Amino acid sequence: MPKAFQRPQALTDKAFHYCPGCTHGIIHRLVAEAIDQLGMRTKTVGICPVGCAVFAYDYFNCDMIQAAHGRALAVATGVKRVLPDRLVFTYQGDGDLAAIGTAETVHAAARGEKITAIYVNNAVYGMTGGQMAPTTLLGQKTTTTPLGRERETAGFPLRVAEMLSTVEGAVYVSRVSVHSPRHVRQAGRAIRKAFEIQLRGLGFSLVEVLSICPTNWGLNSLEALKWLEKEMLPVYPLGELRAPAEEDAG
Amino acid sequence: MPKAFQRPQALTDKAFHYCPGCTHGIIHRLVAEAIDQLGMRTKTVGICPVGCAVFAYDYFNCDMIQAAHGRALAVATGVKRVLPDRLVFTYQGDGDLAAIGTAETVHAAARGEKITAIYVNNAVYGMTGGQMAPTTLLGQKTTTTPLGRERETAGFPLRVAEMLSTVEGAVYVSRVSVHSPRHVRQAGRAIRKAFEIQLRGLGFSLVEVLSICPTNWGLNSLEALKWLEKEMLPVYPLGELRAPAEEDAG
Amino acid sequence: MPKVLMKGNEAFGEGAIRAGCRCTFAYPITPQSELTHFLARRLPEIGGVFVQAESEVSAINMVYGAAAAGARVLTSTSSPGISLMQEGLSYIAGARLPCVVVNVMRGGPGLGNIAPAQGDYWQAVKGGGHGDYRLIVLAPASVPEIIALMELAFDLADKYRNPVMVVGDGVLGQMMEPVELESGEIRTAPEKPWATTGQGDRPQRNVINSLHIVPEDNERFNLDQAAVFAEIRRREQRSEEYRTEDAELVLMAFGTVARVAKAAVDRARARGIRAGLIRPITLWPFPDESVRRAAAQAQQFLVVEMNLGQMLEDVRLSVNGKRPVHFYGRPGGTVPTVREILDEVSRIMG
Amino acid sequence: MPKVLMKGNEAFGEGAIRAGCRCTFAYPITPQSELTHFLARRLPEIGGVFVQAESEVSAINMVYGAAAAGARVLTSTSSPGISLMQEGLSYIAGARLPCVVVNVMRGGPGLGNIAPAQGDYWQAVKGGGHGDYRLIVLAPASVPEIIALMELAFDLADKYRNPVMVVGDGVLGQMMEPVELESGEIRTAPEKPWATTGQGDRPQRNVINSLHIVPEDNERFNLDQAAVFAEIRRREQRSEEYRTEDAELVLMAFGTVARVAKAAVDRARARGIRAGLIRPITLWPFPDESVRRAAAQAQQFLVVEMNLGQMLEDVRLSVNGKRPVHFYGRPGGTVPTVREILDEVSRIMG
Amino acid sequence: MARVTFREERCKGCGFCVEFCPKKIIVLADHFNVLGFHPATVTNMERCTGCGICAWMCPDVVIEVEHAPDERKPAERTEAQHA
Amino acid sequence: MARVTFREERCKGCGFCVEFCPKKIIVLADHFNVLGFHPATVTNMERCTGCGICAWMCPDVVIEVEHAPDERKPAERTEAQHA
Amino acid sequence: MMLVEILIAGFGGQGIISTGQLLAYAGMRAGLHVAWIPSYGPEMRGGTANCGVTLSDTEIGSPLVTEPGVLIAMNQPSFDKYAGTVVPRGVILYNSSLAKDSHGRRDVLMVGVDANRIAEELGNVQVAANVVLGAYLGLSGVISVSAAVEALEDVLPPHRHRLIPANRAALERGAAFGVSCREGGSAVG
Amino acid sequence: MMLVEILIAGFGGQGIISTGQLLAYAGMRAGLHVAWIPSYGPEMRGGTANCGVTLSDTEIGSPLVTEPGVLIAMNQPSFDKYAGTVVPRGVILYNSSLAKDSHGRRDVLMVGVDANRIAEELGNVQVAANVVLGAYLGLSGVISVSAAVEALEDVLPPHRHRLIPANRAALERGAAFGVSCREGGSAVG
Ligand SMILES: Cc1ncc(C[n+]2csc(CCOP(=O)(O)OP(=O)(O)O)c2C)c(N)n1
Ligand SMILES: Cc1ncc(C[n+]2csc(CCOP(=O)(O)OP(=O)(O)O)c2C)c(N)n1
Ligand code: SF4
Ligand code: SF4
Ligand code: SF4
Ligand code: SF4
Ligand code: SF4
Ligand code: SF4
Ligand SMILES: [Mg+2]
Ligand SMILES: [Mg+2]
Repeated sequence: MPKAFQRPQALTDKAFHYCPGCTHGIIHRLVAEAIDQLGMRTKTVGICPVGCAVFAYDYFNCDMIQAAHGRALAVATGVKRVLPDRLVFTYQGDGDLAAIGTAETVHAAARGEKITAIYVNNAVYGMTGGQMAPTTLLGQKTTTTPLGRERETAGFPLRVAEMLSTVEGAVYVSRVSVHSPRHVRQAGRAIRKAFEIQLRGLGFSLVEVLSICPTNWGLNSLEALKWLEKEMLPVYPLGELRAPAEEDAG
Repeated sequence: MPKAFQRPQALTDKAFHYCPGCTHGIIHRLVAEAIDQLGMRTKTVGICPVGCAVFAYDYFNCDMIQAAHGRALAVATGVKRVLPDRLVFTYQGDGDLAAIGTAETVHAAARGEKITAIYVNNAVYGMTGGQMAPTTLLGQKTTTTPLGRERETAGFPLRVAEMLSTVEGAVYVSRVSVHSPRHVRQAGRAIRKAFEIQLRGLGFSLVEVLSICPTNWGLNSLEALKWLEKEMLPVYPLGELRAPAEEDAG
Repeated sequence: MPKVLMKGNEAFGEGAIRAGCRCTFAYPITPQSELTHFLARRLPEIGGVFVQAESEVSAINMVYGAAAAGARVLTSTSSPGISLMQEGLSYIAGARLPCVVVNVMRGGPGLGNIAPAQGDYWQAVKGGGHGDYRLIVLAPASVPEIIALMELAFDLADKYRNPVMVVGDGVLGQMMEPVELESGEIRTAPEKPWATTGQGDRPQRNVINSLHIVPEDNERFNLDQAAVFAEIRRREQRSEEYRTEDAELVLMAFGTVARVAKAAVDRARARGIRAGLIRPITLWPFPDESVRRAAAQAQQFLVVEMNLGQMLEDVRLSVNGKRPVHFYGRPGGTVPTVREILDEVSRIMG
Repeated sequence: MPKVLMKGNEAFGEGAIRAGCRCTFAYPITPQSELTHFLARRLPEIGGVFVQAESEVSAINMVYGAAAAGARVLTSTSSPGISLMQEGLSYIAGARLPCVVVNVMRGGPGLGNIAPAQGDYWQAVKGGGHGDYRLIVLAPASVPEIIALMELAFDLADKYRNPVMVVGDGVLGQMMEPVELESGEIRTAPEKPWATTGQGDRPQRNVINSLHIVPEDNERFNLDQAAVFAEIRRREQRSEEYRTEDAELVLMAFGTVARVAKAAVDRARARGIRAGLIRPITLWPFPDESVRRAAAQAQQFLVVEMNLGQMLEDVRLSVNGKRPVHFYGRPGGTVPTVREILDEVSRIMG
Repeated sequence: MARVTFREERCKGCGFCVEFCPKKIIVLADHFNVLGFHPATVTNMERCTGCGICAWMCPDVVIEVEHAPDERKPAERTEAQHA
Repeated sequence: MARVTFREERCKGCGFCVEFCPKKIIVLADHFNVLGFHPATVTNMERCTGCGICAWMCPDVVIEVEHAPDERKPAERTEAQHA
Repeated sequence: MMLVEILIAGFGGQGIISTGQLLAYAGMRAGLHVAWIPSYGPEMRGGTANCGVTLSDTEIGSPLVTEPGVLIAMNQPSFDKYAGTVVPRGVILYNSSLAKDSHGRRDVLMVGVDANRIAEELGNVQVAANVVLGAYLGLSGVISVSAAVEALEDVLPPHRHRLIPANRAALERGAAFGVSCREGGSAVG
Repeated sequence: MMLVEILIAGFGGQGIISTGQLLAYAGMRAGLHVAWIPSYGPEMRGGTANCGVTLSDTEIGSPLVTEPGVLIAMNQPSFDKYAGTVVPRGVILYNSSLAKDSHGRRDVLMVGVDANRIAEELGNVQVAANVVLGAYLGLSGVISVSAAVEALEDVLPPHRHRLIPANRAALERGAAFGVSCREGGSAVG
C-alpha cells in the first residue's frame, strides 16, 4: 500500500526528547515536510536556538548550526550572505526570538534578509523551567510570576507578528497554531509559503506558531491544547499579517 | 523688561559641543524647558547615550547618568524601579535606541516602564563619522553606504514609532520634528506631554524627534533643515501614533 | 530558628536579602534559575523589586541604573550570561558603582553544558571586560557559606564602590544543605551621597559616568583605582587553611572542588602523606600571602580545578618559582573525585 | 606598485582582502570606524559582502554563521565592542570555527575614551568569555605589519580552526604610514569539509555545535582542544628581538609601545646601557621561549604597557622568579614617551 | 482499507491521536512501553479511513499511515471533514 | 519694544535665527567670534517684536529675548504667525 | 566513619525529588551531615527525574552521587541506566511493579519492591517512592523510620499536610518489608 | 639623525587633514620615514581638526605629536591651545588672517602668514593651509617645495586634479615667503 503518511526525509530517525504531547514535535515535522515538498533537503541550512529545541540539530536531516541564545537570526544572516541560494531557516522559541534576540529579530527583518524564522510561541520559557516569556499572558502563573503576570510590574505580552508587520523588509508574517488538525494543516501551508517566498528572494519571512508547554503550564497535553485555544488565541489572533501582493504561492 | 525667552534652569551654563546648526541643541532646550515647566528639576534623573549627545550629562542641570551604547532604557528601568516617584528620561540617538538598543527599547515599552525616551532620529550615526543608521533613507549616502543605502543589501529604514505603537505598554508614542518654529513648538508640547504621562504613572512614552546632522549629511545647516522636510517627512510622518484615551494633558 | 534544607541557588537569594538587597534584575539560565524563582517570589513579599530582564545585557545595565540610584542590587546568571555582561561590568567598574553579580558556573566554552565547572576563573579575576579594572571575587564552598559571603559581598561592594562577583558552580547551586538562619539583623547600605537620586536638597547635582575624554583624566582615574585595588589586595585576602601547618604538599582548590580536596587531604594523611589545603575564599584579591607563607615550608603544590588550569597561574605567580606547582584538572563539567586527587597526590609524593 | 600612505584601519581591511576574506560583519566604533568605511566600499567592488550589523553582539554571531558556512570572515571593533562579543567568541571557539576579529583598543574601563590603550590584553589572552578556550592573538606594530599579520591571521585561524584576534590601538588604527602593496597572490581558504553549506553531494550532513550535554563528552572536547592549544604554543610563538644578544636589561612591549621602547633602547645604548627589546608578535601563544632564553643572560626585565600591568604577568610566569621584572605603565589612553622609558631604565640600571 | 502502524517504543501516550481520530478507534494500551508510557494502539483497523489525522497530530512521529491506491488523497478527505 | 541679546562667544553662525526671524532683522556679522564663526546680530532692534522665534530656533541657546510687559505672550503671537 | 550515597531515579511525577528531600531531612533529624542534589536540565524532558542524597557523620565532600552505594530505581529506564553504576556490595532497590532486574548483578543486594501495587493499596499511587524508601530504611537501619515520618512535616508544605498519613503508611509498609528482607536476605516482595 | 614632528591645527574645512597628508607624501617622495596621525573623535565636533606629521631619517617610534617641533596654527583657538606645547627652539607658523600671537613666546620662532588673504588672492580660500605649509618648507628646507608639489597628485583624488594649480601656487607663494623669513629672521608677513 502507498504511504499516506510517513516520516519526512528531512527528519533524522532520532527520537525527540520533548515532553509527552509537546507540540514542538509537530512543528518540527511540518518544517521537515515543507523542506521535502520543495526538494531542498540537501540545499538547506537550519539554525536551532537555545531553548527546548536546542537539540533540533539532531532531528532535522540537513546541515544544521546550533546558535547562541537569541542569535539564530544573526547566524542565519551570516550563512545566507555567504550562500545566497540555500534555504536558510531558524527555529526559535519565544524567549530566544522575542526576548534576548529582539534586536536580531527586528534587524534581520529590517534588512529584509532572505531567511525564514519559525517562531514557536508557547508563552513560557520551556527549557529553563517555566519562567515568564515576553509572550506570557496577563495573569498567567510562571516560576518568575508566581502570582500571575501583572501588568504593573511585568508588563504586557509582546506580539511579535504585529510588531514585525510594521517592518518593511518583513514580507511575509503569519501566525498559525497547531491545536487541531485543521490548524496543523494551515501551519504547514504557512511554513511552506514562507520558504517559497524566501526562495523567490522577496525578503524576510516569519511564521509564528502557537504551541503548548504542558510541563510548565501544569496541564496535561489535551488540557494544554484547550488552554491554547481559549486563552492564547484572543491575545494572538491567527492569520497572515503581511504577505506579498502577488498571491501565487501555495 | 520681563524675559520672553531665557535659558532654562534645567540646562547648565556649559556651551554645547555640537556642530554648527545641529538640532541636538534645540532638542536639549525643549527637554529642559519641559522639566522646568513641570517644576521637576531636582526630582529628575536623566540618562544620556553614547552618540553625539554623550556629553549631555554636562548640559542637563539635574542628576545624570551616562549609559553604555544602546542601554539607556535598561539603565532607566533600574533607576525608576528604585525611585518610582522621580522623573526619569533617556536621551538617545537612532543608532543607540534603534540599532544596538533595540531589545532594550522594545522591552522597556513592553513592560510599560514609567519612563520617557527622547529619541533623536537624524538618519545617521553622527558621533562615529556618518555611518548608516537603521533610520537611514533608501539611497542616502553614508560612510558605510557609499553608493547610497540599497534595499537589497542594507534593508529598509526602521520606523521605531510605528513599531512601538503595536506594543501595549507604550502608552504615548509621538513623532515630531524641529525644522521650523512651528515644529519646534509642537515638539516641546509632545515632550511635556510624555513627561506628564510618565508622572501620572500610565506607562512608557517615547517622543521621536526628527533632527539634522549637517556635518554627516554633507549639507549646511539650512540645507539640512530643508532635506529633513523634503526627504525625511515622507518616510517618517509626524503625529501622535499612540496616546492615552483621556486627553487632559497639554 | 530550626535548620532547614536550602538549595544553593536559594541561598544566594537569601543571603542577598539578609544583606539588605531589595532589588534584583536577572535573566533565567540553568543551573541558577531557582535563584530567580526564589527572588521573584520573595522580593515582592518584602516590598522589593524583581525584574526579569529581556537578556543578561539588559539585566546588567538595569543593575547599573539601580546601583547609580543608590540601591543594593543583585544580578545572577551562569557562564554564557556572564560573558554577555562584560561590557556592563566594565562600565559599572568604570563608574565606580557597587553591585553583586552571581555566576553559577557551568561547562564551556560556548553552549557547553549545564554541569558544574570552573572555567570562568580567568574571566572573573583578570577581567573579561575591556580596560583596567578588577572585580572582587568570592568563592563559597557550601550552602551556609553562600549566605555568609553574599552578605560580605554587598558590604565590600559598598565599601570600595566596586562590583563584587560571587562564583559557584552547578553543584553548589543545585544542592541542598542544612542552614541555620540566625535571626541576625538585616544589613543596610551605607549613605551614598554620590548616588543619582534626583538632586533634591543637595547643593550639587550628581553625575554617574565612566567617560574621561581627555586621556590624562582617564589615566588619573585608572591610577586612583589602582590605589583602591592595592588597598583591597592588602586588606581583603581571605582563605581557609586546612592542615597546612606541617604540610609537605599543599593542595589548592576553591568552591566545590575544595570540598573534594579536603576529603583527599584526610585520606592522604591517613596514608601518611602530610598534605594540607589552602582554599581561596577571595579569588581576587588572590590570597598570595597564604600561599607565600605555605611555600616557605611545603615542598610541593598541587592545584586542582574544574578547568584546564586557570587559578594555577595565580598560584605560580605567588610561589614565584620557589616550589614545583602541579596541576590536576577536569574541564567541561566533570567533578574530580577524591580517588583521582589521591592518585595525583601519590604520584607527586610517591 | 608604488608606495602609498595607508591608514592602519584601512590596512586591517586591505590585509583581510589579500587574505581572501570577502565577508565582513561589523558595527562602527571609534577609533576603528575607517575599517568599516573602507570595507563597505571595497568589498562590494570585488563581489564581497559587507553587512553593518545592528550591534557587536549581532556582528560576532553573523561571523559565527558565515564561518560555519565556510567563509573567511572578519569582524572588527574596539574595546567595548569586544566585551560585547565575549559570548559569541566563546561559542565560535567552542564550535571550532575559524575567523578573525580586530580590536583597535581604546582607553577603558567603561566608556573611557577613544585614545590608544592596551587595557584589553588580559581579555584577549586569558579569554574574556566563559569556559576553557584560547584566542590566537597577534599584535602588529606598524601599518605594513598590520597587512602581513592579517594574512597570517586568516591562515592560522583556518589551520587550527580557532578564532584569531588581531589587536592594535588608537594610534595604530588612525595613523598613516607608507605601504608597498606587492601584487602578491590573494590567498584562498583551504577546503572545509566540515562546513555547513547544505549537504549537497556529501554523504553526511554537517552540524556546527558547541553543546555537549554529557559532561564526559564536553571534557573530551576540552582535552582535545588543550592538545591543539599545546601545539599552537609549540609552533606559533612569534616575537621580534632587538639588540637582545648582549642585553643586560630586556624591555618587553608590544604594538605601538614597542616602537617607543625600541627608540628608548637606542637611546639607552647611546648612554652606555646595554638594553634590548623583545616585542611579542603573538601575545598568545606568548613567546615564553624567547623570554626564557633572554632570562639566561639578562639581569633585569622591564615591561612597558599602556595599562596597569597585564602582559607583566605573562613575563613573570616566563621568567619564573629568575630575574626581577619591573613595570612601567600608562593606562587610560596615554602613550609612554621615549623619555619616560629612559628614565625608568636609568632608575633600574642606576 | 487503510493501515496505521505505531512505533510503539516512541509513543509518549499524549493521547492526541486518540482525541483527534475521527473514527475514535485509537486507545492507549494498558501496558507500559520502554519509555514507561501507555502506548497508543488502534482497536479496530477495519474502520480506519487512512485519513492520516492521527499521524498529523502526533508530536513524536510515531505513526505511519498506508492506504489503498485508488482512494482519494488524505488531504482532500480531511478538507471535507474539517472545513 | 523688545530686546534680543546674543552670547556672541557661543554663536556658531548656523544662520537659523537669520532665516526664521519674521522681521528679517538678524544678520551674521563680518567679524569672527572666538570660536571662529561669524556671529549673529540684530540690525534694527526697533523692529523686533520679541516673538522669540530666533531664540527657539537657536541650537546653542545663544539668544535671550526680553519684551514689554503688556504685550501678548510670545506663544500666542507665534501661533498667529505660523498657524 | 559513615558515608552513604543514595541515588533515587524514576519518572517525573513519581515523587522522586521529594522522596530524596525526605531522606535528607530525616538524616538531618538523625544528626547527620546531609546533602541533596537533583539532576537538572534538558534530561528532565521526556519525563525522567533523579536525585542524589548523601548522609555522613563527617563533613560532606562532593554531594554528587556518581557511584551510588544505594540505588532506588522507580522504573525500568532508571534501572537500566543506573544499575551498573552501583558500587560492589551496594544495594539496588527497584520498583518491581514497573521494572524487572534486567541486569542480573550478583555483587550487589538486589531488592524488588512491588511499590505501585502497595501504594495503590494505600489508596495513592503517588506514595510509591516512599514505599521503596521505607524498604531501604527497614533494610539498612541507617536512619530510623520514625525520623523519616517526622521529617514528612519538613518536606510537605502546610497545605499538603493532609497527605502525611498516606506517606507515613507508605514508609511503614515499606519498612516492614525491608526488615523482612534483612531477615530473609535478598528478595523480591 | 633627523626627526621633525609637526602639528597642524585649525577649523574643520580648512584642509588641515589633507595638508598634513601632503606633507607626509612629500616626505615619502623625499625618501624619509613618515607617519601621519589625525586627532579623532568628539573633539571633531564644534569644527576643530588637527593632525600630526612625523618625518625622520630612521624608523619612527611613536607617531603621536604631543610636543611638536613645529606648529601650524590655522586659527586662534588652535594657536591658543597648542602654542604652549611647542618645544623650545621650535617653530610656530600661524594664520595671521584669523589669529594673532596671543602667547608671546620668545623661545620659539614665531611666523605669522596672512594665509587667508594670500589664498583669496589666488582665488581659493581653501588653499590657505597649503600657503602656510609652503611657508614652512621655504623656511625650514626640510623637504623641497617641488616634492610637495609633486605629492599633490598623491593626495588629491583624480577628480580633483583640477585643483592642483591653485594648490601649487599656494605652496609656492608660501615658500617664497618662508624663504624671505629665513633670510630676514622672525617676521609676520
Ligand atoms: C545567554 C543565555 N542566557 C540564558 C540561557 C538560558 N536559557 C536557555 S533556553 C532559555 C529560554 C527558552 O525559552 P524559549 O526560547 O521560549 O524556548 P522554549 O524552551 O520555550 O521552547 C533560556 C533563558 C542561555 N542558554 N544563554
Ligand atoms: C558598544 C559600542 N559600540 C559602538 C560604539 C561607537 N558608537 C558611539 S556613538 C555610536 C552611534 C551614534 O549614533 P546615534 O545613536 O544615531 O547618535 P548621533 O551621534 O547620531 O546623535 C556608535 C556606533 C560604542 N561607543 N560602544
Ligand atoms: S518543557 Fe514545555 S516546551 Fe519544553 S519540551 Fe517540555 S512541554 Fe515542550
Ligand atoms: S555630527 Fe551630526 S549629530 Fe553630531 S553634533 Fe555634528 S551635526 Fe550634530
Ligand atoms: S488514519 Fe484517521 S481513521 Fe485511521 S486511525 Fe488515524 S486518525 Fe483514525
Ligand atoms: S499522538 Fe503519538 S505520542 Fe501521542 S499517544 Fe498518539 S502515538 Fe503516542
Ligand atoms: S524676537 Fe522675533 S522679531 Fe525679534 S529678532 Fe528674534 S525672531 Fe526677530
Ligand atoms: S541660531 Fe544661534 S548659533 Fe545660529 S546663528 Fe543664530 S545665534 Fe548663532
Ligand atoms: Mg518558549
Ligand atoms: Mg543618529
